[in-house]
Amino acid sequence: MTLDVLYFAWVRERIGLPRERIETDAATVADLVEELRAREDRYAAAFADLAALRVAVDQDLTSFDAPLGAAREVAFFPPMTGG
Amino acid sequence: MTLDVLYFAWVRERIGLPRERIETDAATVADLVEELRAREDRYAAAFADLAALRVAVDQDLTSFDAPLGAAREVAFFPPMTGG
Amino acid sequence: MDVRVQSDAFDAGAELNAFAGGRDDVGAVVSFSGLVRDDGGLRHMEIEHYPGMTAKAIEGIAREAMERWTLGDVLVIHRHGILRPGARIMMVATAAPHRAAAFEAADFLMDYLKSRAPFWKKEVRDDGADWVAAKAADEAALGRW
Amino acid sequence: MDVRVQSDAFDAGAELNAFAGGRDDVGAVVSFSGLVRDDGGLRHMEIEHYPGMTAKAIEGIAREAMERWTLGDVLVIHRHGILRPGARIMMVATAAPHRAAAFEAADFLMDYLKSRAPFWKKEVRDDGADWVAAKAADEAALGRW
Repeated sequence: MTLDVLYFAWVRERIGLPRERIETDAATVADLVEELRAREDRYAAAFADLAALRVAVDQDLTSFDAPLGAAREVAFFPPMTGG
Repeated sequence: MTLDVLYFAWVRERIGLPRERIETDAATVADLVEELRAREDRYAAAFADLAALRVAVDQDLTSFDAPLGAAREVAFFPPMTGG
Repeated sequence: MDVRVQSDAFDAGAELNAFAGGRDDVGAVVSFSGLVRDDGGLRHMEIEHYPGMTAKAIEGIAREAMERWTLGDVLVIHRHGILRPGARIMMVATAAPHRAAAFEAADFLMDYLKSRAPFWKKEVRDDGADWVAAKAADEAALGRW
Repeated sequence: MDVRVQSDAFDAGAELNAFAGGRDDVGAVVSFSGLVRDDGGLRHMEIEHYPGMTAKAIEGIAREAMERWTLGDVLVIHRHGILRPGARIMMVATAAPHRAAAFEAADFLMDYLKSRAPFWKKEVRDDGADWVAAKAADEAALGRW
């Protein structure tokens, strides 16, 4: 399937781009992370510690074991610091 | 001694005046209340239930067993309802 | 610290802007406004106070808040006299480096103002007038602090 | 319910007056403002957000507050972009018949906005820039509700 993958804050800076469109057969967020990690060092560095990351699928916060199903957009970012 | 005695809210309405100057030898607030109660029915009515009243001596909240000492002003009123 | 007791109306928005304006050492400002609420048939509210004691009592409460929490500033404005439904009775504002202090201090100020500042509210309705009774919960709330 | 996410500055005082104005069914209005605090050497703050998700996430949080407490209204304004020390980052306001609900709902909104709305703060200092780290206490605060 085709996914828009978005990166924010230091995840965006570490990977070096804010979004990209990818083709993937990943079944879960964790599978997608494995694919991304395998690509290049900068991805491996960004995804080194999942405890320091949060993920949203189709703009809803979820967990790394969530299924991707028919997702269109997955976003990775550090814990939020609004307010 | 000479005391200014002030009444607020329904205590003022029940007694029928906002303040008066009195001569008293009362040693404590409770003694003063006894003197006032003995004056007239409207005072007895206003001071019928001390649990429903609060007292300030020289503009500081205190208790009914507080000594009057060299007090100049005693105020009686219901529990406050500001804010 | 700014404490005002007055019969005149005030502009809460302008007060909020002035209170927090022009300083960069606070990260959090909390304001509370108390308004005259009409739950049916209220003509107006009359607020009586004890002129000699009111400002002094509020200043004592505000000083206590400044001692308990790290605050940049405290503002209290409380009206007395006749107030129509929808009118602003009072406001408090707290400014602090951090959010929790601003919230807690504002909550503390309100608990103490309600039960320890010498104001009494009378509701004047079409069918009569009644002094607002203090709630046991308001007195009990002081135990939180 | 009014939720706005914007880069433009806003007038918190005018918002507070408009929010509470012209209604007589609320007795309590609480506002919180978050400001850029300079604890030394801060040039500015950059706030990044997730445009597609931000308003939706905040609306979800505001709706939850409206369900949990008896509220007349909720306002949330949150800026993104570059903000100088002293600038207002965001505000929430809650209006309720009663005081406790207005305070609790504002506190709840802030706890959830801080940890569940997709904003990230970067502090740009004379000697470099750092993303603000989330605090364990902020996440833990959600357990209060």
